Amino acid sequence: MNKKGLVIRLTALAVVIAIAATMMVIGRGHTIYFDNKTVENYQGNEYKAFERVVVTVKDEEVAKLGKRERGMATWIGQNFKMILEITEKKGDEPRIEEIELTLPYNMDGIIINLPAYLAGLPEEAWLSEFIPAPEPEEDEEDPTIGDGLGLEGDLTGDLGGDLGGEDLGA
Amino acid sequence: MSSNKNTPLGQRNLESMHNYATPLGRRILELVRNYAVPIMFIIICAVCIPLSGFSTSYLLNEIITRMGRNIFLILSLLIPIMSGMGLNFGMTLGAMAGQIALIFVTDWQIWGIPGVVLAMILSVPLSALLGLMCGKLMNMAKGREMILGYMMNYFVGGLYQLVVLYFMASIIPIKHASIRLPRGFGIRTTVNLTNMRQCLDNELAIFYNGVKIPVLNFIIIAVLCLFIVWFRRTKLGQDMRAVGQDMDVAQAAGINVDRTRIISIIISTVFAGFGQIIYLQNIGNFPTYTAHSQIGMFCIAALLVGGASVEKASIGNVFLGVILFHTMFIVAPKAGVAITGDAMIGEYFRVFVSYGVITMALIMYEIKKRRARSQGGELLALAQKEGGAAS
Amino acid sequence: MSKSEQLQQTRFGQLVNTYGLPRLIITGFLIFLFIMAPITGSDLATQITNVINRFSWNAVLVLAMVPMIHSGCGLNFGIPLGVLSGLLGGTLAIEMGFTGPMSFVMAIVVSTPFAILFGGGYGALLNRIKGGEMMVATYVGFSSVSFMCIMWLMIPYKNPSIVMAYTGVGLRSMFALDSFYANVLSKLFEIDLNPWGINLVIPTGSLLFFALLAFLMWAFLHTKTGTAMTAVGSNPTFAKASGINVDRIRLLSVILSTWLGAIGIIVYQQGFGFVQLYTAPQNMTMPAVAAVLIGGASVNKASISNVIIGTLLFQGLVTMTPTVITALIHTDVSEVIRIIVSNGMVVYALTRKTEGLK
Amino acid sequence: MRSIKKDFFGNQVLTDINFTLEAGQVLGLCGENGAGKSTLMKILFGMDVIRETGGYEGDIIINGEKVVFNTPFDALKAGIGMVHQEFSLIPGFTATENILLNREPQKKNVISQVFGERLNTLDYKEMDRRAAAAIQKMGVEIDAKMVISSMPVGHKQFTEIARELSKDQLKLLILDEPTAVLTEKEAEALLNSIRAMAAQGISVIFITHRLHEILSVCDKVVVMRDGRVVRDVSTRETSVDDITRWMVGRDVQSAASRAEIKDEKADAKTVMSIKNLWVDMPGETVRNVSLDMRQGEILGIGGLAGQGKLGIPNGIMGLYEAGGTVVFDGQEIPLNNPRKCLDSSLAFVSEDRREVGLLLDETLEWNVAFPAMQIQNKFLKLLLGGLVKWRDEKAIHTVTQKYIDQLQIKCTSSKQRAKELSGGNQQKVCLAKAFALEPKFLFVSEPTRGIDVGAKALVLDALKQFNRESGVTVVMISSELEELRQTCDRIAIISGGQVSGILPAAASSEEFGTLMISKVV
Repeated sequence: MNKKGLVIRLTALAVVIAIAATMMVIGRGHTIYFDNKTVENYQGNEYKAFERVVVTVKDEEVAKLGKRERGMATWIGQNFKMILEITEKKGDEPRIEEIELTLPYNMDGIIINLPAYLAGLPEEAWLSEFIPAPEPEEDEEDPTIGDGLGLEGDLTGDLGGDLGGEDLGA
Repeated sequence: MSSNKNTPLGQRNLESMHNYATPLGRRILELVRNYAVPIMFIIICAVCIPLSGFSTSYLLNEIITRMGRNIFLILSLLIPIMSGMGLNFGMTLGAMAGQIALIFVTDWQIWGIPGVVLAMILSVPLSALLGLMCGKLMNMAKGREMILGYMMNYFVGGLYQLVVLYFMASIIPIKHASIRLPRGFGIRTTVNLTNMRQCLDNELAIFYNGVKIPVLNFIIIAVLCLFIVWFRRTKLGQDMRAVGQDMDVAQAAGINVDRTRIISIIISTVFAGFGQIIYLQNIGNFPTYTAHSQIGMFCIAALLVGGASVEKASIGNVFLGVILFHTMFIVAPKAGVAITGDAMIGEYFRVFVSYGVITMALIMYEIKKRRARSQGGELLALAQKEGGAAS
Repeated sequence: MSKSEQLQQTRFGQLVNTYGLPRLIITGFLIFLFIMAPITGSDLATQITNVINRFSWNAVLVLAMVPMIHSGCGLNFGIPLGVLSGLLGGTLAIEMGFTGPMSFVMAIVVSTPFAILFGGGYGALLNRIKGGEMMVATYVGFSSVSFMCIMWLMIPYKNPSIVMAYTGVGLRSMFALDSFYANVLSKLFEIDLNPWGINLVIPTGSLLFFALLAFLMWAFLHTKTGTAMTAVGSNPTFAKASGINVDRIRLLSVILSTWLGAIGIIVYQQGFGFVQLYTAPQNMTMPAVAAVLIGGASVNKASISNVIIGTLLFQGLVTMTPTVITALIHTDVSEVIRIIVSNGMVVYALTRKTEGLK
Repeated sequence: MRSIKKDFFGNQVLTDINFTLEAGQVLGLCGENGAGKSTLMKILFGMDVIRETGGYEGDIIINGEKVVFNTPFDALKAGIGMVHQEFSLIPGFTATENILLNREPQKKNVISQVFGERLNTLDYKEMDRRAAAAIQKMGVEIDAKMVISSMPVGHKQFTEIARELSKDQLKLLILDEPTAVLTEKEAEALLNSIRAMAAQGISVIFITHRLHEILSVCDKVVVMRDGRVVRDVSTRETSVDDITRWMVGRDVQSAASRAEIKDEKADAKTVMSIKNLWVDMPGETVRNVSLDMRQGEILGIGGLAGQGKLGIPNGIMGLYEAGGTVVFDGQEIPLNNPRKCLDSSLAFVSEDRREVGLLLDETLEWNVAFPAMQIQNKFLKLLLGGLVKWRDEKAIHTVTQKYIDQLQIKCTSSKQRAKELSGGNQQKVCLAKAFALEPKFLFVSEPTRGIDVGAKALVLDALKQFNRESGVTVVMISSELEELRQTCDRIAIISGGQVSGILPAAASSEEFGTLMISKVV
């Protein structure tokens, strides 16, 4: 192979890898939870929950939060944008805030405490990771594997599948 | 003996063949014989559609969705047919590679179209490797490519299970517990693709009278069709056609037959991987250990229904096949209920028909191969009779 | 060409060639399992009982491979046809009201005409597609199984112990044979060493039955027709030039294979104790094909000893790995090993060059 | 191109061949089958077979340089092109695509830059241009857009030639019996194009059995026989008769002894009579053959390869599709049914030992006894009142041992597998198989093909002895005329799929030679 060809190929490979890397960044999905909860004691201060917050992500209203409520949205990428419609106290005119923030790459579920965030507190105060409660142990999930020689699968339903393991070993 | 005795056999062949070809009745017969399978399917569909009682828009919607998700997979079968390796039952290998890529992408939480693109890129090295292996083995079993590819499915299927069920999350790192089996390693029986579900289908989708047209899917398919058309005009495509028609001649002309055949299988496997990813993003989840197992069968049946044969298939066959096969598939259970009152019979019927079609196609292919061989004698007898009459 | 190849082979290569590398590995693995069995705490006698039991269930099905391989029809991927005849025979015998050992005999009797019919049609088909048998056979198997799926629902069976409980129409996907022919062979002359403290049970009847069939097969291969069958498989052109009606011999071999398949499934059911219908016949193909190949058969050569060795090795592998390997690494990989071994064996056999087979 | 010179020893197929060919010359090469023409050309073209069988001795000198071709591609590079007897064309491709097969002009594109040159697109315009140029160079009109499979045979041949001509570096073109498949008109066109090529400075080696073609187009003619060049003369100084004589002319003495007996059997009754036989055997087509065989004689059937002599026994014995009538011993034998032939006590030793003649994977015992067992129920023990026909291993062993001794088959035991024997011994096993049938009539096809001299004599003697002692009529088919003349009473010559004449073994070589090429197609 000549040198030029090699260079072209390496470049092409690099481009593909670059695309893959880009995809990994821009395609990273996050689930974001919004808490409208009072932060009771952050460095001695208290930040009260709002009366009502309406969260809009990508032109879609994803949550209407009263006090002590939590909303959820999904977002692809790290530059998160949302529009909040905040009613601070009962009877107040709602104010609208546009918010942009950078999400941490390695966190799947992110909880944002809105009162703390809007008060301009440091990140550790309003951001925490959502750790799903361990799912109730299902019955030992037995991957019904056959060698697929049968007609099983989505073709015939489970008629052939209720035979237990015996037929597989046979 | 008169001098016409000296005319070579071949030329006589040609003359007598012309004689056969002319009458219109014969030509229609020939047409029916060549397109027996599609015609049969059109009849089945024509009978079953009214019986099933589905609305036109429902049917159209279903068919278009299925076209969008299946055609890419079926197109991956074309190149090995071109290079004379028959129906690539080994396309399942690509499907497995695609699934492994999807498992990783799901674990890394890459969503939406970027997730699909990344899965495709990840699947390439795996598909290529499996394709290489399959191609090499097929070169060792020339003339038995199909049964070998078919057995490779199950063999590699075993390896796939070994990797996914035992190595993943024990040797190969898997972060998220949600896709692991409760016992701590191995992947759950179903992998959820909620976050990339129909992301291709929905992008640029057009709704028309309640029928959703997944434009991006069709654009991708169109690109692949163009690629295949273009590919036929490349040196490699030309070599593959040559190899497909006569390996010995191609070898004598200096074409590296084995290599060409391997490349053709690799291309097919890689496309099958892409196809499987497109297919699964549409469905939105997949049964980890069985999603690939029936794919080859469906795709091959659909291709054959479209009028393709073991040695000849075109893009037109693919489209026609998908439409007919899936129409049958959608309406058969309901029609079955309407006819027999038992839902299972319709289910079994469509399975029977898909297998039946492949069986028929294989039988016709083999019989045709043999018939070509025995034609020489008839012509010779004819030649002598004519020669005798003339002298 | 083959001459120069032979010259290149080393002695080790020759050993590998005659015995086959995969077979060598499998044998080694099985020996390893037997050695490991006591160490991991499982009782060797129980293991041996299991292996023998499995052998007695499956051996006849594996034997059904032999006639078709002999006549050059390749590996019988169409064995489901035989299995279907056996299922028809079994269910019809029960439907007719036979019970106990009589139902076993009647199952074989009733399945015979079906086997001849199916085998005959199948054989005639295979004669028209010489060279492409295996692929077509596979799909003939699939088609016929799915066709019979419809039939199991449509044939008006009445016997309440086999039809679906709630509707009364169509057969159950699985039913027990306790009052019919379950264990009629294996309980015959059974040798049970449990009273002496060894957990070893030998199903003598089943083994004798297999021995009888194997002997008949061996004897058949020594008759004039059997000789012709071997010759057809070895070199069809030679056979044709020697005045053999190649098509007829092949047809005969297919019918024989199908019939043995029918008996095979009935024997299997009597050991297993249940009848499985619908898609289950499809699962009988690979174990049988793989077993005969592991036994050392090739695509066009197979002997009775291949059948016995192969079934022992394969069933040994299938029964021993779950207990021994699970005990060793605390993971049950037996299923996957079985799939890889059986299919890998077929792939290996297909890629080997076969002389004489055109 | 100055002097091509070559010595070849090996297994003495070619001995001391020397000839030269100048640029723009046309050289006619002729000789009987087995004279060594093909081997010579294979050497010149660097075919794999030569290297695999131990190479050759001597030198090939092109343009004053010694060259060694290890593969045909080397030869192609050096400017040698060859048109083989068998077509080497892709049936589904057009003439253009075939002419430029694997040498297509290409255009680069973006994708090929990345994935390599094989993804270059084909330059169809340039392809058309080059193909047209090659066709024009040849001087014969063929449709470049036509698909090969729908072309008449002649045009396929021209496509092959055009393919060679499209190679720019072509200096020497070898044509191996190119006119064999052509009509007279096409052949004439081909000869014209050969002249045209020569005029453009391309040298041509032209191999043919049609001698008048050589005379009309060649500058000089080389006649080969038994691996030697017997004549190398200018065409102006020779004639068809001369060439024929050189081709077959050899020692006539040896045949004389046999010839004396022939008259005794002249009035023996006809045992088999063949009428209007056709056989569709690829490469050995038989057309309308009628032939009578007399009781107890040895009839030879000779002729050039591909003329149909092998088709006769294969057709009668039902191995290839055939038609016509064959009457044996007053009974008509149905064709296409090997069993009926064997039942009427005919036997056949095929020329194709490995494919037809032997069960390579089985023991000698099986090979010898099998047909007799199947056809005549020999070597069987009847058990259960004849219900079971059991193979009698002992009887089989005895009879095999008998033939091993009688024919001096070299083997370790009668249980040895047939594929482990040498060619000569395999041939003897085939004979033993036929003898074990105790036939009344025996076809022996190419009994000495591919076996060494000692074995040859043994095989022929065994045949003669079998004929004399058992009174069996033997029909022996062979391409070696000399062998036929030593063994047979009468010799029928097949040419163009038909009997061109029957001569006594003592007839002169010229007579045979004339008959051999009389109807060559």
